[in-house]
Amino acid sequence: MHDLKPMTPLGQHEPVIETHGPVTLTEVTDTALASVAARLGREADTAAILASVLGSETPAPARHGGKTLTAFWMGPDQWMVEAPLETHEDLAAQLAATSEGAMSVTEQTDAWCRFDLSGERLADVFERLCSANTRAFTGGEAVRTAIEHLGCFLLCRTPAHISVLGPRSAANSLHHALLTAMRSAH
Amino acid sequence: MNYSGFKVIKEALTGHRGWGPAWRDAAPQAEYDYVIIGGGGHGLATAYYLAREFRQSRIAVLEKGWIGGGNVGRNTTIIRSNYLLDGNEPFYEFSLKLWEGLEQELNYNAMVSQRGILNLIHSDAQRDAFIRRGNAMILNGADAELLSTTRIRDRYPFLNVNNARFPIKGGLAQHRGGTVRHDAVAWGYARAADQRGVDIIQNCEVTGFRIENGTCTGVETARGFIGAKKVAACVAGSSSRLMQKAAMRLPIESHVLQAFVSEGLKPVLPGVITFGAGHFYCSQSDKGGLVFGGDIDGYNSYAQRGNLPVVEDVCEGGMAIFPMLGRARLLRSWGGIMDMSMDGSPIIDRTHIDGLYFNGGWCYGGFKATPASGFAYAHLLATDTPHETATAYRFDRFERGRMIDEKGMGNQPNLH
Amino acid sequence: MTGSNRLEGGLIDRSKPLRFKFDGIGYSGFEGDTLASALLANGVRLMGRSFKYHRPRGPMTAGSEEPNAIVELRSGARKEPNTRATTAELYEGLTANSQNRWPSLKWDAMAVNDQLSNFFAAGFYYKTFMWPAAFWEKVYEPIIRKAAGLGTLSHKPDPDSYDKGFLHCDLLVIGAGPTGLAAALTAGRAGAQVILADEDHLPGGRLNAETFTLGDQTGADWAAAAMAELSSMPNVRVMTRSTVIGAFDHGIYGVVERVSDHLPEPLPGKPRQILWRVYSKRAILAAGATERPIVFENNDRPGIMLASAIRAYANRWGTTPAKQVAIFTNNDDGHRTASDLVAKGVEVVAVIDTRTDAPGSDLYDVIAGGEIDQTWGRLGLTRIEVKMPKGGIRRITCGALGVSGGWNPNVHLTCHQRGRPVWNDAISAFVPGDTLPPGMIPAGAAAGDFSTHGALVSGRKAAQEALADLGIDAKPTDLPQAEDAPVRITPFWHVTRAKRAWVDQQNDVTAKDVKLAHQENFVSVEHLKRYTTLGMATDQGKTSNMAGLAIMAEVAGKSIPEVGTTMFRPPYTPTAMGVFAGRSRDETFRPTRKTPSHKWAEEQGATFVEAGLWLRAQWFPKPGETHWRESVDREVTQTRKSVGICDVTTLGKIDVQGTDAAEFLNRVYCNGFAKLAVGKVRYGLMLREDGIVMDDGTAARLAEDHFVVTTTTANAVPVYRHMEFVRQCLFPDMDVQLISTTEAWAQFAVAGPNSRALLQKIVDPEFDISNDAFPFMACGAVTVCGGLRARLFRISFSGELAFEIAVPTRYGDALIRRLMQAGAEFDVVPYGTEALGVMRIEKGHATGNELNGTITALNLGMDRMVSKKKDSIGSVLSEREGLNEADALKLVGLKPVNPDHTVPAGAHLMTKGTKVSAANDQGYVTSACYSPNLGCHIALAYLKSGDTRMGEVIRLVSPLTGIDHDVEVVSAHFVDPEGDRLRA
Amino acid sequence: MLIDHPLLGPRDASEFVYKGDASLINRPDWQAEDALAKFIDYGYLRDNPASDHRELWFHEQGDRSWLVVTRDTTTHEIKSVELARDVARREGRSK
Repeated sequence: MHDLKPMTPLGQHEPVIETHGPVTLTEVTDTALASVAARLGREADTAAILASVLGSETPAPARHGGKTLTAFWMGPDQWMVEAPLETHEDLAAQLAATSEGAMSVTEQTDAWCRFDLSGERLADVFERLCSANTRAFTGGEAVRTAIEHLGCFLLCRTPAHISVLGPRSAANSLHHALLTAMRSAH
Repeated sequence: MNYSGFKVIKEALTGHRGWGPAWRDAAPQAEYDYVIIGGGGHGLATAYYLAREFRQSRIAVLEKGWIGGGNVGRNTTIIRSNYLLDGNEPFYEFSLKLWEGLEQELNYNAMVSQRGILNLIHSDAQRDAFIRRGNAMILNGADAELLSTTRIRDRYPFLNVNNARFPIKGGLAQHRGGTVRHDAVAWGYARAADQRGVDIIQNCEVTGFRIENGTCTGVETARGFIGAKKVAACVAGSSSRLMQKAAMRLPIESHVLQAFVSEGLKPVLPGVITFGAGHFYCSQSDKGGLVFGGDIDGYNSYAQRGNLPVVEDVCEGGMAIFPMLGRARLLRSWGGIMDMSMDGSPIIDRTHIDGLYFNGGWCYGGFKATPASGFAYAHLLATDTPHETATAYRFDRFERGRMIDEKGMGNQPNLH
Repeated sequence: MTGSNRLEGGLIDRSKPLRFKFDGIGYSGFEGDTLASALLANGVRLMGRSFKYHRPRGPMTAGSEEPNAIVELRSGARKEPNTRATTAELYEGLTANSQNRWPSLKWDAMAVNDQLSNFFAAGFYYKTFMWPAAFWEKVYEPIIRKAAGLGTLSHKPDPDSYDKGFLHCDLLVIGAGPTGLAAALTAGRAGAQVILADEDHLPGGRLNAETFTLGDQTGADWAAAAMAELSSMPNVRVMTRSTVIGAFDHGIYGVVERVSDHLPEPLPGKPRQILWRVYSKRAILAAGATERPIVFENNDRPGIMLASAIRAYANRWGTTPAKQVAIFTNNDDGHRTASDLVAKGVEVVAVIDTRTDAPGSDLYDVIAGGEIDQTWGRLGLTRIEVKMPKGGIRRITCGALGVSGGWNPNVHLTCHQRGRPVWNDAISAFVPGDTLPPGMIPAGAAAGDFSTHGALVSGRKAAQEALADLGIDAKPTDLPQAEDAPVRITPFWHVTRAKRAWVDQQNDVTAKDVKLAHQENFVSVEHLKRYTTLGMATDQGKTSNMAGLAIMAEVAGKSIPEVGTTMFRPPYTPTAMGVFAGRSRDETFRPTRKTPSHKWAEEQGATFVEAGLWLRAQWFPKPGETHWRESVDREVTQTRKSVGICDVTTLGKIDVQGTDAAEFLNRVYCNGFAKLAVGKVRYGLMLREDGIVMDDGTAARLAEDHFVVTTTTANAVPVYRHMEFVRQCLFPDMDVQLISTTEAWAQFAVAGPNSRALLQKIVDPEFDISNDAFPFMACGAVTVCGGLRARLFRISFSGELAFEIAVPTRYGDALIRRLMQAGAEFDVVPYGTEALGVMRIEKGHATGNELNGTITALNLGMDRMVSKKKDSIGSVLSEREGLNEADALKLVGLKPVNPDHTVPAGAHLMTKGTKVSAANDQGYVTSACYSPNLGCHIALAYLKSGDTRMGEVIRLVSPLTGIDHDVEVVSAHFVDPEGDRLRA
Repeated sequence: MLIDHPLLGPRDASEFVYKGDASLINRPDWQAEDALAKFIDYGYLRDNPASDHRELWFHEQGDRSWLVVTRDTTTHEIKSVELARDVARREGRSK
């Protein structure tokens, strides 16, 4: 086992947690990500493999979900799979091993930073950040949109718990934007 | 009637009864030597130079609405000749020289104001590119000066030199650049052309071309057929719509460019500043309004209006370098239709139809070109050869691979 | 202190007195006051000066359409020029100053312009100031500029923050007057998602300014009750202090919420204002109407106001501009003001009604068929002279004159998508036309329905209509009994014999100016506006356009609609530029992207440079180094001598997979990729379809069906977009999948003769990276530091033996530390972008400066890479003659003849012996640096026929920077042209 | 503007990047007799109508789909939105 010490997207060795009013902002670093895209003509196979990985149906456009693992829709015939990093450090390789040539798998774990907002009245915060109609979120939504010039995913786990995935290199900018919106809203 | 300070005083003392129409409302005649389609700045300038410089007569300008109602009346009034490429720089420098003598020539004060234009530099690569440009300007007889950050700070103490996301590392100045009262350009040319016998015919839309055996013999209009030995299209913004009537497809897309003006403020900006990295440029009018703009909206449009994202983008740029602007108010926005060409440069050329000529594709830079465009187009119409500063503005440059692409964006009009 | 003109009643809170200052003098008002109402209550009518003639001006209105009473609000960095006193809410300690006057508001030296106004008629400046030509910039213009303008900017950064946001609704109701409230109640009760926005802090619109009742309640009480109900509905969002500034495409509205403008300063963390982008399915325009003035002699004195404004000041703010008030009207609404004032105990000295059949009154004197002939009062109205219907003049002493010329529906937002309003004779006004923004329904006074009853019914009906479109059935709301007076108006626009009568009061456009414009053939409404500046004031013509049109119609012998309508454009009211920028300012103007080694580089004291959005280490100064060149030279020298490390994470990385991946790369690169072996990397040149170079980079084949493509830092996004275009639009049935992996991997270049030795200490021993096992252009997956997955590429930008090693980004920081530690024995150096640049110039590698969007493969000397045996983007159009000139520019190297000289980028090249001119231009320098290896400056340049001119001495000129000396044309490969080092 | 994405519903146009006329899908055959002339026409000449215009938009801040949007350039009214890939296949680019 290597002894290299990982750094969080915000440049720390421990995730950053901040609370303002009813909302808590948590940097999340314990999730592995891998994208899965169906090969041409293998769309059904890919959906089936993914369904078995997730233990549930493959998420429809703009949705996320899953039981054993979770995934969200990224684009036509393309999904991002989420898994606990501790057990799935090399998620992409694990998925590729099951792909039977039906799908292209790409490691995405460190392509993204992730901030979870939890608490009450999250829509008051998100309406200051992006055009997604977060007030209508009920859980299971996955929307890719722009936040302060950054392309981000919004994953609504429950209306009181929404994850934001943004480009890792801009984690500080995204974090600043989220905090500013929290202070403005509450 | 000659305009002068003396005349203004005399009229003031006698109740302003002596001022006549700035131009006649002419009725169309059956035939002209030259019919110019489009009563904008370029069309009126073309008519003026045809009559004055090339001693031509029997000239009509046909305007579908009111003269000066198109892009000459809806731009940010900037004049400059800070171009890079050989195909462009001599032409725009020629234009700047014409601006410098324009008011005396036209006997009309268009407020040609050479308070300078400054392009800000934010990176070493940009400095290299601006040095190349400044050298090209000087080699072509224009003026250019490289300014240090210190000089810029002295001149514009309120600029956010250090704190902006893209620090200011210098600037390329052209001191002869500046602004002109845009409407006055159309009116001044109209008045001067009218005095030389040009018929300016408003509310006369061209509905078609009469083309017989490959030769254009005149135009169908809302006010009947008008014959012409030479028909000169000059309707940038509507070029494709017009030339479609002659079954021509053009290397042009129409895009909307928004521009903005603030409420009147006491003088704060002496000249024009452009902040390329932030899509923002700004000057201050003599009335006190900050006149500013940025990128085109970026999609094909004839609607003469834009949308919020670009307004926001432009103001973000403004706030980044002038953080005091937060408390100035945006008073009015407007939109013009730009003939965005495939290489960002214009066309002044004959068409494949005898007797039919074309001037268009000015992108968002047509205003500063007004005098030279009129002059060069008149030259082409009168002599059937291109003016020496406009030889590159040909239709066939795309098939020949001789694009004039200042920005290096290729054949995607919305990126120029 | 209670102001001298304070009346009883009103919606102000007399238990909360507030102190404020205007022009340095202290006053007091009450919570609920505006600056204008509080000043009027204190007997102050003079609040400003006009633009051109510096005439004294007081408030004309009681709302956002105010053209006259504009002031500089606040002080210091928060100074806010041109603020309407009529909408500025009073707060404790408010300070305001008058503007556009010197030395004082009462004694303004520039008022001399007024005496000279005959010389300053419309368009006078177009006719003079032309001689001598040089005087314009030096003499005339500076005087004009100094005299012009209104308020002054602070010249300090705006200290407040701004926000942006996005809201979604079924129905946006614009305006919370009776129409808007009825609409919102109807839609809210039906369960629709409703946003109700009003520019005032107190919803109710005119209901707060009127005395009539709705059912058994006052208008204000009914509005408050309606608001209470709406506020309790979870599906309704009520937004006060929120102006709908524009109607944009597809039901999107811009709404500016003034969160903190009524406070001394914003609360911590809160913005001053928020720009909301509202996505609505339907919108009801319930923006009401604005009263318009009548134009007559000297109609601009402080104290001469719109009658409805005087009524509003009396009823809502409990104040009056004067104790004796006269009214001038052409319609019944003027009488309403008179009777309300009488009820408040204000003396109404006369109602001058231009109609000969004016209704009589026993409360006040009515002069039917009368006209105002003249007014008096230097800094405020003292007297009017009325031309009596049967002849003769009657002088009337009064301190205020309420003018009522009829009402204009607020159609502005209906015009934002180029809709044109239409004329309605019944109310003598323009009403919304039928080319409305899709989804917008005008209602109430905005649609020309002027009675309160009409407004309520119209609002309800509009809501039902809008919701029916969305499939929501809205039950009719019970509405109270309300006033339902008919509009009785006889159009009267101006007193024709007036000599100096103001049409646009802020810009000093007079009726005579309109006539002069006509005389000079500026007849169309657009010409009129531009020639006279009519309607270009900060009220955007709200108080002036109609009269201007009417006068032009009269002199042109046309009807008003024949003359035309002016276009209304966003924003509805002038809007702070800061709010359009939102949070994107200063350091957060654009996001900052940081490399994985950023923190480590900071610890090393690195200097950073912006590369697009990225911050990259530019160089790493060592103690004692005083000039950047010392650091850079050391980094270059040490790398070439031993080993250096550079963070190259910023290069774009695109994962390309699929059975057609190789064929796909064949299409996007001009050179071939089909035969590239697994485990190998190849340089690729990407053209645009027009044959010009788009980007270059490498493609590494990790598996038969898997490549990783790199792009330049600047082009990562456009290249990905382009590849998706090729994939989805041009070859939709190729089996290829793309995804960006730029951020997933931290990538470091390890370059120099000792790079392998260093990496052998890092890469786990089971991976053989010897020259035989892992030759130049090899690639593969490895593990490092005892098992961390990594990718290793044997590629070189520096020209040295070099590798690029990539690990998951979170380990980038640890890896650079480990590499530096492991490299200590080799005296490893980190190097920044400057040293990177020096080494690539020494090696002749093109980058952004060379790939400037006008360059072909031929210019780069890579024309043979453009395969003609396959279809690739750009290959056909690169055959055009202009892209294949005999004397085409070629990439060359340059060395100064005198080794002390520089070879600066941006300089142009001339053949020796020719004149320095554009005609003789032979090319230009793209990149330059000092080469510590060659001991002199070197450069890359494009030179005509450069490849055949090696050894030629040419002239390098940069007149801009004062350089003119000789340079020698050499190969662009200054260092190791044979490439022995990188294969070592 | 709002673009009604066929998979995602209405999305703000600011999430998209515009390219131009959807005729750019119809890239000429590089081996055709008159390939150069056809590529010049393809690359440079546009109908540029003041009416319905078929155009390409890339959902850069979204699902990375290229879309063909039919939009009236005089009113900005959007008449239809399709995945460009479907259009390309329908127009015979599958070979």
